[in-house]
Amino acid sequence: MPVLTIRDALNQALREEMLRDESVFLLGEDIGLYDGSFKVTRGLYKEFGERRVLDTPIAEEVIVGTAIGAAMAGLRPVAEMMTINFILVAIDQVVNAAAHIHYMFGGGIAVPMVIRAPGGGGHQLGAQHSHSHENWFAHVPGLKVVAPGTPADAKGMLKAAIRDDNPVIFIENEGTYAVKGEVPEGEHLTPLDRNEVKREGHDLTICAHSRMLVVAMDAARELEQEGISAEVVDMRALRPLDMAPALASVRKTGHAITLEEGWRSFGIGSEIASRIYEEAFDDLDAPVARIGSAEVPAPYNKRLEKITFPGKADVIVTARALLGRN
Amino acid sequence: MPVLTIRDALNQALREEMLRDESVFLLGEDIGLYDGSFKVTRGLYKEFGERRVLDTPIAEEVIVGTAIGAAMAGLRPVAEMMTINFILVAIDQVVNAAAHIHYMFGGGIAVPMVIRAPGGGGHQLGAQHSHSHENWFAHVPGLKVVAPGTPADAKGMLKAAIRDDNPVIFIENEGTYAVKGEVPEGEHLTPLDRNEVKREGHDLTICAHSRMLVVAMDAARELEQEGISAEVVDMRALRPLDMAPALASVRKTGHAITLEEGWRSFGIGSEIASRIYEEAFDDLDAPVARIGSAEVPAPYNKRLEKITFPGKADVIVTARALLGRN
Amino acid sequence: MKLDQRETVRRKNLLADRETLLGLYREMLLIRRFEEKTAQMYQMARIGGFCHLNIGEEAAIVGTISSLRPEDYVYSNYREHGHALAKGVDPKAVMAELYGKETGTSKGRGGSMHLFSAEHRFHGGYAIVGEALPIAVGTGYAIRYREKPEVVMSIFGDGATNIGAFHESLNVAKLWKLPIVFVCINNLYGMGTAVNRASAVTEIWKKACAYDMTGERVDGMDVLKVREVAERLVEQARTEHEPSLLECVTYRYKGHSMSDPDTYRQKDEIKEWQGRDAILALGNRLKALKMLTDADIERIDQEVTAQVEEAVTFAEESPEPDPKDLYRNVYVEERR
Amino acid sequence: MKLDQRETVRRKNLLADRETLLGLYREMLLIRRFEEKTAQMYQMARIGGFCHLNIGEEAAIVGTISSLRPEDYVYSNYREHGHALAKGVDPKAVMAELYGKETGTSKGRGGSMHLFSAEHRFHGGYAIVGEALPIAVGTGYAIRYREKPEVVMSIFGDGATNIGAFHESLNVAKLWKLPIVFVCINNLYGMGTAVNRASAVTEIWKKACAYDMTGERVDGMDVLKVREVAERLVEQARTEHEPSLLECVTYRYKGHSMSDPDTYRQKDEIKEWQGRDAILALGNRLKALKMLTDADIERIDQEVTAQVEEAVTFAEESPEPDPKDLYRNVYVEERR
Ligand SMILES: Cc1ncc(C[n+]2csc(CCOP(=O)(O)OP(=O)(O)O)c2C)c(N)n1
Ligand SMILES: Cc1ncc(C[n+]2csc(CCOP(=O)(O)OP(=O)(O)O)c2C)c(N)n1
Ligand SMILES: [Mg+2]
Ligand SMILES: [Mg+2]
Repeated sequence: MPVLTIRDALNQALREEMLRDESVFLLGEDIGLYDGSFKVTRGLYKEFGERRVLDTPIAEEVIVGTAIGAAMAGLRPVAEMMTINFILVAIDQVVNAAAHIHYMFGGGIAVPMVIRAPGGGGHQLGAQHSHSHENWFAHVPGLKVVAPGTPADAKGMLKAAIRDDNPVIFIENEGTYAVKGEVPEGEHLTPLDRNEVKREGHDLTICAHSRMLVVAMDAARELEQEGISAEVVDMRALRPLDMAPALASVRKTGHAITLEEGWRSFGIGSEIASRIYEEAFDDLDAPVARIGSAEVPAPYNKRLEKITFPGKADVIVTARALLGRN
Repeated sequence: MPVLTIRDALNQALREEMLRDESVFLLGEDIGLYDGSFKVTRGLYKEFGERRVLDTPIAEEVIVGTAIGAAMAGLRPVAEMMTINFILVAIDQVVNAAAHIHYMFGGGIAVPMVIRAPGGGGHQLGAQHSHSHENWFAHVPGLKVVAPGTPADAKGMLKAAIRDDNPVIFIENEGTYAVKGEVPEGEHLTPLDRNEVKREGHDLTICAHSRMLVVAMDAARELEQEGISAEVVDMRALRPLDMAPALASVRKTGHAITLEEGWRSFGIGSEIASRIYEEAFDDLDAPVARIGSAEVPAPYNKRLEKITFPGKADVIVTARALLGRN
Repeated sequence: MKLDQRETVRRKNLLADRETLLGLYREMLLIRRFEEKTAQMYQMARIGGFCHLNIGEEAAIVGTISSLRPEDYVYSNYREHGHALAKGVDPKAVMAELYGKETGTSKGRGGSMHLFSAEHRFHGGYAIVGEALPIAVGTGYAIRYREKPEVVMSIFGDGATNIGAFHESLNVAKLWKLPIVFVCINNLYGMGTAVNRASAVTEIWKKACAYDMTGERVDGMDVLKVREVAERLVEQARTEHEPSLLECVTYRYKGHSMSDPDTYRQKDEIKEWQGRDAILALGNRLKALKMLTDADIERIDQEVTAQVEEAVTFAEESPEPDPKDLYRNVYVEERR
Repeated sequence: MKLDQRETVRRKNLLADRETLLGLYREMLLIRRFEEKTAQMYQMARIGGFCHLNIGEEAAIVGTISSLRPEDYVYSNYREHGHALAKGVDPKAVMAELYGKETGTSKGRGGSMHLFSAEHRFHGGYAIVGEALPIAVGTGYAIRYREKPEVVMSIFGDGATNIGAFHESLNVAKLWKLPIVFVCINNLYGMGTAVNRASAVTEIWKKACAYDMTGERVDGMDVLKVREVAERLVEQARTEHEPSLLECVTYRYKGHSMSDPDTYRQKDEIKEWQGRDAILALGNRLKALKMLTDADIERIDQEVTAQVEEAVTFAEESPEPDPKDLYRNVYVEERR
């Protein structure tokens, strides 16, 4: 199987879907002539032209709105937010419109669209460019929310998202675009509502998504060397939140860590942990350990930033503590 | 002590603070000449004039931005969102600006402001006018978030919020404006970071805020009659989240319910429950029961709406089940 | 005759075209009677939530929407009962929606602020001010994408022209040459706030200058004038892909919503506008032109009133949504 | 002499006022040298994150900001190193911030995009396009509230004029008569997108028409012209509370940010603008006026370069923030 970066896997997914279905088009800031801020759309403007790769002004409300209105007229728009931080100026369109239209109009119309957006911190971009808020979207009925962490899933889920008839928030991460892995060629579709074990283990369960999946895998490899066998569950499907693999895993290991890049309080981990307690209370040997970022607006300074976002070391320390192996 | 509605308690708080401190001013849509959509600002335009009670266009970004910029120049603005739903078009100002400015500018400036906004559903207002998203705000470092449920707290917390040097999201609820209770006169301040037991009991703990506090109190009274003694903890302080009274209560009762008006997944209850598990794991006799609204965009139809939002009956049924008394 | 020629002829001969004139009259009266009944049913608590009436604005609504073809789209706001009716949505389905019934335009899930009909390309009422403009843009883009001879009409209030989404939308509509007519129903107030207390420029049409876009202002109490200008702008959108901003100056006789005490307007002002009532005016004009008699007027009123009664009966008798269906349509179930 | 008279005289005699002219020259050169050094230090990884330079835009920056008084406010965006310097912020503190040091303007927490100085009323760099405009409005409101003779300058790019916050802000600034000068640094591109691919109206000053506001366009490569117009508009804001929109047409010689490959612009275009370099032009002009010699130019350059070197040394030697302070300043601790 070819080995691709996540960046190229996404590019491939976009291209294949555009070739397959003439109703698919892309829109966003500098995705065309400029080839995309992070080059995910590289080459597509040249290949498909400006009708299907639409450069927009800096006007996120109109980017999301255009996607909604085009979807309501039968197209399948894929909007890019240059980074997910900018979706904050368009969040009404996402939540009050895209997410609710199908329901509030009695099922009379569908809004098949995707919003792609890289989130995450760790690049010294400071308080306004380092947060993701995927928990906000995961809270909203009507949205599907996914956050893959491998090239194969990036491709398979983006293709599936484009074909889905619902608005899908597709969360990428600047820090994973260069991550490499095998990617099936051609028709490779990954369900949007299925989480899965990415690494087997029996001592504890680590639940993570997006870039934190990569961190969890790293940590698990290192834990192995000290005799701790960690199972890693990829929580790529955040809404609908598929808990089955995590629950099965916890029933086996009795210990769980949730790991996310965002702030801990009211985060992704609080929901995952609550569900674990609710559905596997008696299997738990200790409370679930939740790891998230320090609850500060991301600082620019490199050292401070480093201790703000969770990393491999945090997972390892937490794992040891959880298993009483300090 | 005088008995006031929450509406009047809020009005009194605004008026007293405006009299006390000339730097306090109000702004929002139809808060002045119109006396406020829900009449919370009634009479203040007449008394203080348009300089201090500023009617704005329908332009929420500029409402929140004006509050921020005025605060940065030394004033103490109190902005009203006609309903909290409209804050979605201004959420970048709230999160990326108001919440982060103090930190990202190295502490060089403060943003002492309040955003008041009624949230909540149950008035057949449909998908775009019935949600509150307080969990979103409670997730964000730099914001303080409060949601009182009694007239005394409404007054005391609003006064404290106005005097606080940080941006405070002050969540009201259309469904509680008419709720009556005793309100201390004059200088009555309620800390923004202190939750408290509003009703004592020993069989189970109900954690609730805003309108759900009223529902919880009702439910507790009814449970009493069937021999179930419920302790009700008011979670009015959502960020910083004061867990002490809830934890103390759960240590005593061994059973907990979280009750919120918003959607359950990734909601307020998931954080509260997670914290209870983490800090009172061994005291819990059963998993925490989380009650929230049905995960649908609020429907208009009255019957559907009624089963969408949680009510007294849900609390009672859940309490019985939790204690094995069905 | 080619399509566009037919259009031109129709426009030129509007005053000679009895059928069209009577159609406009009937349509306006239907909205008036429908809204009067709505108010009554709201007071009887058959209708809930927020409820915003179109009474007084009938000429602006009918003049603009009647210039569209069935395949053209309308995007509207929460004050849209009349907009839906004018676009051809069945009064029965509209009233049933206000009642929250399963037979309503939105299966009772939307209510007064969220009417919808895919069939009539009435693409919905939205309750967040300005929210529907960017969405209308997207439908405009889809029309160009598919090279269809269709038009989008985006309808909103004066108050909505001060919010960011208005600006973003008009800019790209012009930039991308989208077939959109932006219609501002300027009823002089956004809730309790008069235009001059909310907008630096009180003549809304002038805001088009910032996008190098056609802007026009028309007397929104004269359905024929509205229709004339609207036809021209719709044509311009359809054939030249030139968007425009059309301001219809009008007045709502009632409060902002059913719960508005309406203390911010002078009684005289309301009276004055009622004195220019568009329905009465057109009736008189058609009588003067001998196209209509008092008896006709009486008959049309009876027919329209019967239609409204029928809508109420239908709504009354329609079933409520089944609680079992609460979770239906949160997501689209089938893959295409 | 009364204040406003003094202002008028100063304005009239700008070309005779050697001290001011040399000040403008020095200020522009400081920004140029500072930014060149910034680029170098970024490449050496002393500076991280996103980094946007002002090289090429010095005349627009200095011409506008120099027309302010110390008590006036500036709100800016992420391309603001030069804006902070022009407002009087110490180059040492600016460079230290780029280095992320505790001695930086924002204690190293903000970085390149979030410079700040309360003392200089440089009210910050904001990294969300358009975000600072509504905030500038608030400070304008506070000035009127307190009846202070102060002005706010709100600075943003051409790309920012297409976002909703721009529209909302200009509308209320005019409506409430706020003392704000909105300065658009039109460098012809928003990232890789040329103005005509983003904005229906490519002459940004024209957008003022939608608010019945003064709009002006000036050659942003001529610091004296910029200064002249800016002074007038600042005066108008201060004394008449009339806001305005000033477009300075200029060019960034470098890419959008340090990581921009800059493939979307023609080499010739860049060359052409560099040929109109504002610093060189003012130097030549002052030489022609016999106000400056080549030796002076050399000397000023040395002084400015030394200042920049000193800033770098300061930044290099300054301490990093203490990790123990990570949670400091999330909230304001003391009650007043
Ligand atoms: C973003 C937003 N802010 C506030 C409101 C509350 N609101 C609903 S209608 C309205 C007035 C709108 O006035 P206008 O646009 O003139 O339309 P009209 O009601 O007069 O037809 C307001 C303030 C809202 N729905 N959305
Ligand atoms: C709301 C928002 N959308 C997108 C971005 C990403 N972005 C940062 S700068 C920029 C270009 C801005 O162009 P312009 O306003 O002309 O200013 P310039 O950089 O040319 O000085 C973009 C798209 C952002 N920061 N904020
Ligand atoms: Mg209006
Ligand atoms: Mg630019």
